[in-house]
Amino acid sequence: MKEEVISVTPDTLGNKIAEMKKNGYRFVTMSCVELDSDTVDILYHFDKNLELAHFRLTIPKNEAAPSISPVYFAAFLVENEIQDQFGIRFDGLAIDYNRTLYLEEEVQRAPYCRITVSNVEGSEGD
Amino acid sequence: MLNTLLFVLILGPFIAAALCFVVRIRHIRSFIVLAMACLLAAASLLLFVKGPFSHTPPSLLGIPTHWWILWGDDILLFTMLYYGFKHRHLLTKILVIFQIVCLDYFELFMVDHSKTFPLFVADNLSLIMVLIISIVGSLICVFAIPYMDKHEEKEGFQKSRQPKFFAFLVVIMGAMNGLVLSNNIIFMYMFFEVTTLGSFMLISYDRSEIALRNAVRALWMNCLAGAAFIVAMVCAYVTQGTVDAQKLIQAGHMGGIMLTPLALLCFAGLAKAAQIPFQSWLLGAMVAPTPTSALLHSSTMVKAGVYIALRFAPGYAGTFLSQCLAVYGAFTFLAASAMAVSQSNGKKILAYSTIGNLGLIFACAGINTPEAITAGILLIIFHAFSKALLFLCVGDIEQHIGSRDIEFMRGLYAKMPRTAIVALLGIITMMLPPFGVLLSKWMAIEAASKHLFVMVLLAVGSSLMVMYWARWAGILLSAPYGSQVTPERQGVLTRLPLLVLVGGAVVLSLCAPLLYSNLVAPILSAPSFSVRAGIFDNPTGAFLLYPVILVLGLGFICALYAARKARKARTSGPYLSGAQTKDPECFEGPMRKPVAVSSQIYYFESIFGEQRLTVWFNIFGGMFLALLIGGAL
Amino acid sequence: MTEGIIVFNMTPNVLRNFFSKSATRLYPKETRETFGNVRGELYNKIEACIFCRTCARKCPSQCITVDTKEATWQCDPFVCVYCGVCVENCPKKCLYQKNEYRKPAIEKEVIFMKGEIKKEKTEEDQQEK
Amino acid sequence: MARTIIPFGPQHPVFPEPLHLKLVLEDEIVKEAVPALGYVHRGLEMLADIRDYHQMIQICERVCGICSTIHAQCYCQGIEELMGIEVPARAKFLRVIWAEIHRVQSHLLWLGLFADAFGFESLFMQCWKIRERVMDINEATGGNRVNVSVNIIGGVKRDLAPDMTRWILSELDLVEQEVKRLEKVLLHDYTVKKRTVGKGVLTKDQALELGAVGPTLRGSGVAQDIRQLGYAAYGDLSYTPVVAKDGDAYSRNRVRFLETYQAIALVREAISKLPPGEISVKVKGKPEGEIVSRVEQPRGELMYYIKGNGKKNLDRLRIRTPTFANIPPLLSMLPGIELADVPVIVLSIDPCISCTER
Amino acid sequence: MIRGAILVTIGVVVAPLLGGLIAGVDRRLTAWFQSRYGPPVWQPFFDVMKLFGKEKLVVNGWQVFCAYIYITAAMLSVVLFFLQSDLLLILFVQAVGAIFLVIGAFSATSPYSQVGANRELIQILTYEPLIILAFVGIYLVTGSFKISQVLLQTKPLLASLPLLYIALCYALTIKLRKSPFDFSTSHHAHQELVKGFLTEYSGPYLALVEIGHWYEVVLILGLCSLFWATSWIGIIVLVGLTYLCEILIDNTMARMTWRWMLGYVWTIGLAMSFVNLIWLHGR
Amino acid sequence: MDTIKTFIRKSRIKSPWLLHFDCGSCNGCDIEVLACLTPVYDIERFGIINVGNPKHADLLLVTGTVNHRNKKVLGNLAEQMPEPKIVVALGSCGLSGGVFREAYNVIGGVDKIIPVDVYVPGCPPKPEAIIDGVVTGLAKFAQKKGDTS
Repeated sequence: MKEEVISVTPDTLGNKIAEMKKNGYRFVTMSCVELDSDTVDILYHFDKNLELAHFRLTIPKNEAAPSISPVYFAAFLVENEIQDQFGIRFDGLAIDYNRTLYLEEEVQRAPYCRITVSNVEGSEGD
Repeated sequence: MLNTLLFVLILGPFIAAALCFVVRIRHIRSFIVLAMACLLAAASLLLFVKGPFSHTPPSLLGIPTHWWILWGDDILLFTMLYYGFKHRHLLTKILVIFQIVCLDYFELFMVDHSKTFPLFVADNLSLIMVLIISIVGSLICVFAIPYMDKHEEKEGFQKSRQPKFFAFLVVIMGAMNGLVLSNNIIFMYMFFEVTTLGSFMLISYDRSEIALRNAVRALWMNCLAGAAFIVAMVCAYVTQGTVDAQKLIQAGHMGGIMLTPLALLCFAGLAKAAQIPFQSWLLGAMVAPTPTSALLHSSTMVKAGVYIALRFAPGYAGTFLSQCLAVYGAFTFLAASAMAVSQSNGKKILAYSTIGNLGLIFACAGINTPEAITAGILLIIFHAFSKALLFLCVGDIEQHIGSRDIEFMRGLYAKMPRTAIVALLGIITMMLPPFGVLLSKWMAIEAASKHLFVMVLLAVGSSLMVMYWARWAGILLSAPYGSQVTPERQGVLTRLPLLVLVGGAVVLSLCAPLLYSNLVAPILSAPSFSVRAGIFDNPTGAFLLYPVILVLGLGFICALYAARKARKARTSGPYLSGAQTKDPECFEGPMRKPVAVSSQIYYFESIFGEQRLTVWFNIFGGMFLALLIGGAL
Repeated sequence: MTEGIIVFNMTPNVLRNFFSKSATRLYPKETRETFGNVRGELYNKIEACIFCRTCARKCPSQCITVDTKEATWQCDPFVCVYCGVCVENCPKKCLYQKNEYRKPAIEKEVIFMKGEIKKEKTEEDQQEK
Repeated sequence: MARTIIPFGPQHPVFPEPLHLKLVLEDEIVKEAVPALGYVHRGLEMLADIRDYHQMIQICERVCGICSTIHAQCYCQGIEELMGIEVPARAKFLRVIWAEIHRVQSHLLWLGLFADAFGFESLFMQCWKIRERVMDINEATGGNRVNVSVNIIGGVKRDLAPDMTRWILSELDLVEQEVKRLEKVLLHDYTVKKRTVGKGVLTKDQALELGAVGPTLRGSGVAQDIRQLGYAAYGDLSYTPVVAKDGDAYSRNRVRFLETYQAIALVREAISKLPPGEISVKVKGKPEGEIVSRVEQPRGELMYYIKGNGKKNLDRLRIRTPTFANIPPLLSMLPGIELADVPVIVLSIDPCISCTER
Repeated sequence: MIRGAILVTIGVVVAPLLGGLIAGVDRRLTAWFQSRYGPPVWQPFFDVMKLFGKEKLVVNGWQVFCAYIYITAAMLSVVLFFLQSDLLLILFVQAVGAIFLVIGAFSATSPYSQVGANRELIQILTYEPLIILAFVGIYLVTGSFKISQVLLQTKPLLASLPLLYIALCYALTIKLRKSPFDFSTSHHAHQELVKGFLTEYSGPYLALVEIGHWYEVVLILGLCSLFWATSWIGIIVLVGLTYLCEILIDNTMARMTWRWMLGYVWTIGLAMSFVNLIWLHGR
Repeated sequence: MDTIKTFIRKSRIKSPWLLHFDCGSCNGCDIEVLACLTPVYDIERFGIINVGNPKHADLLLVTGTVNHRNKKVLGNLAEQMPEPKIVVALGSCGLSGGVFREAYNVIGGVDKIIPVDVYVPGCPPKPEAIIDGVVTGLAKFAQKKGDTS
């Protein structure tokens, strides 16, 4: 990435986000990437006057990430999406769809975690 | 014969009341009420068959009638004073003391009781009133028998207060009969006051704080009407030297000086009929059990107000007072209709509708042409039946579903099909052709077409009225998809009054031409319509009653047949944007949760909100009243 | 301000429409020549095909099945997204797209083509299909 | 008191797409609006696992049928940046031309739908009638009315011959002429203003805080446009963002309307400056590393996050579409408005649900 | 008597045909205004016939009942019109139909139908006073509410009732369900309410409602024609121009909201009626 | 009686009312469906109106892939349409899932949920193709049994 990616931990995330908000950054989105069978990266993208800023939060899959939606309401949608797709839980979501934003019962298995759920991959598609 | 009939009609209820009060056994009381109801109805019919009369009954128990009246009045007024003190209400006390002083002075020192004139005079208007009071009122009393048992059961009273309740219920009917038959306005006044006290007792029946407060409000407002009545009597006697109503009416033509008492009488009538600044007492009366409201609204009490206005209408024909009354009545019609739009409480809607319709009758009295008087009288008849019916329906519904809010009447057809249909018919007879209320409204509008302001007010008011009725009617039929209609069980004493009233409302509409030509036309100075083949016709317009009934009736039968046939059709849940769940009344909402659809009708709180409008309407109403009285002085 | 309260601003437009010929192309009666390079229905000149499977590999919707051994080329026109990637990548240029769209169908159908390049195979079993 | 609860969508004639809103109303005033998504969710980011990074172009184009070429452009630019490919100048200009033609098409589409939302049927018809000319340009240049499918990694597939560019210019002149006739209606008509002015107000601060993008953001007075970054050939073209300051539905309408003119002007300028030369370069290698690629879609900022790991399949492809960012602002606009204004306000952010849910 | 029978027949049979034709012409003209080719003018008849051939699908049996009453009342009002009966009576009979349509819509629990019914009531509330006042205007000129009296006039009513005619046109716009007042249902359902109070009517019952609507269109255009009832040319010119204006208005205005309608039509419409009436009264 | 039945049958071809449901399409097909209604194509020539309400519709035009959430909606809509009705599936996605058929939330074409009468291929089909598809469907529509009593 062109811009520097600052690593954060669940503990420091809150402060960093609040700081971004204070500095007038616009929340762009979050991206979640599966690293290996246990951990995922959550990237936070911010923008100010077309300059991007990124944070990287690396957390284990079975741990809940702190939600930033109380600070940036706009994040509730993407956090719900990550809940749906990766099964990562977010604490303190402004509107918690509880893993029903996109998915029905039929696909309740964190489809984007391909490494851990590779054994059920066979049922995909038609 | 006449003596007996008058005795039964006027004093019969008083005796029945005394029996009710004394005999504390439920079944005997029920029997007394039932017997009294039958007797009243029969007597009124007999009286009706006898036709118009003027009559002076012999003195009762050898004491001159005017002594009875004086004592009666004093007992009444002191009772009211007692309640004024008991509830610590200053205004009531002042008004009652004023009345006592005036009345006693008037009766003891002013009136010359030696003048003889018929004490009871009945023309067709009185007879119609007697019929309505005795039949509709009796039906309400019958309905009250099972109703009150359930009511007390629900309220959990320690001791039954039914004796007193039924006593006053029947007393009011007797008083009303007396009022409409009296020719002596002192008699009228006494009966007028009996209804005041009776309504006070009935409204305060539950003895809850709100009931007492509303009862006291009703008391002082009606006392105000009584006070106006007394002043009117005094004025009339001072100017004309008589208390003969007929004479006073004729005297009206002589000009200005007679207007003051007539204006005051109209004022008394307006307050009694809860016209705009006084509407709060009638609305407050809603806290009482349903038979009370039904009785007060349909056949008695408020009808006393319009009766007085109509009775004295020839007296003020063509005067400023008359003009003013017309606009004022139309204004009330509009105002009450507007406020009814913001209501979801079924009884309140009915109350506002009553106020509105009474306003229309006042407007008719004010327009004071034969057409208008016809409209007014017919409206009294049809309104009494439909309104009593609707009140009883709401009462019955309330006892079943536990609410009088129309929002809770959604899907009533599925729960209580019979009552729902009866209520629907009641609503339809209130607003649609070919039924009587609309027929009279048509007459009123045609009669009002020369009065521009009246016309505009009526035009807007009647469409507002259509609005609040139509949605209620719709709600009764709306049933959740797939709900099964459960047959309804109803006691005979509940069903009978409902059926008779609904039958009356429908059949009387069919008989409107007969009613007109046999009853209304004879009292008019000039016939207002020519009636041929069920067509009301005059140069202004024509109402094709029978043809419309015929075609709509055929349509109704076809529609029923088609609806019956459509039972075999495939049913499907309501359209919910494709999101319905297995339960077709729910849709799948966010988070995959089923959400039950619900709908609310619009109350336009921001436009027609009761709180907002009441202030303004009261100011306007007060101004009209001031104009009415002031103009007459 | 005066502009703000003017209604009927649309009137000149609708009147122009009213008095001029409608924009409608009366389609089934009146068809328009398609533009030259429209990506329409996909065909294979099967005699030139070498069954190299490039098209099958490149296809983003995986609608082409090629059997090199059997020398069959099969395309599901109901899956095809008419993107033209196969045509661009075909080494023999035997795939081509017509300018016309495929007609609507009442039944599902599959374009099945059998070529005969090198290996001779029994044809009976294919015919039965 | 019972309130009216309406399921607004998923199938609703005013939305061409399945968006579901649970609306709670009182006298037709919205008290509460909760959206439900997922009716268009396909999971196409996941297809990166089974399709190679070239095939993903076609899939990215089908994220959204209204701005397909811009999706592909964003994706290709991302991959190119990741692999260090320098795209020929002509290709960059061609990309701008197609992107701006798409913007004209999309804005006309939206103006029509917006008119439809407040029940102005003839205006809807008029906008779409004009749009057909733009669709013809698409079909003539790209071979398909919707999926022009010209972007490839390393440039573009198709070139525009001089007579074609002349034809495009003449068609666009006609389009501009017709659009001008609608200016009086869309920007100045009493009924249109009555239905849009002051409806769904989003202040400047709210817009930034809730992460609004594109015309929704510019309608609130923030002059932010990814084209200012000068990607593709935008750096060589004269361009200033269109801004309106009131933040209501009318402002957003105004921004989009004026952007239509601007897009036509940009096409003209790009065609006049179109440099000669190659239109694509050969691509070798596999993408590795991570990148954020942003372009300005008709609806706003489009962001692709691409992570490659040196294989032909991408490790992760994440698409953040403008509507996804505009939904939180939309939710803040809905409470307190009339039911009749719900379609107007929902459409005023130009929602593209298929983008949002992918 | 024979004349009466002929008039009744015209009312019952010819009116819906005329109404359907008007609807077809309306659609064709609208299409032309929108630069479209448009459906054939007899398209409405195809629509209705097709609907009669569809499966019967009901949500609540009362809908069927209400649809039948609606068409009966609409038919009766037209017949009364052709019999040159009382104007107010015609309005009230017409109201029976309108009210039953609303009741039918209320009887289904779909929120769209319910909201549509509420809105329809607001529309009735808005147009009824205007129509009544227009009738009062006619009364003030002719001295009667009877149509037969209107036809005896030698001077077109329009000359003395110009403002009332405009006010009546508001009512006409509402009754024809044309933009900017097509709140409760519309012919081209791209709106917030799907099909409003007609959402739950389908198949043959929708066809009945449609035919009822044709009757109503004929009735209300008939009412318009009274304003120039002195000559056939006058009637045709007046009604034709009015209808053309309605289509034009439909095509050049956005749909407004009912709150706006209530405020606007009541203030402007009632004020105009009132001014006209006072003027007549003062004469 | 027979003439009426014939006329009804004829009317069916002349007046198919359309319900369009976007069942997870990319908008390409939807926009083309809408384009059909607009001046250049103007399918109202054939009496087609976009009614947007299944209870009034004769013709269900489905675009896009079926996924696990909207399959219920699709089923509901089809159920609420009175007979006779026809279902037209549009575009590659509607026919089979198209380019997305291997995505995890995609079930496939429309015919996996409800019977489809006409398939219109294309990505997206041109408005002309949609008109062709509807016309093909109408022939089938007229023959379907309805309540003609």
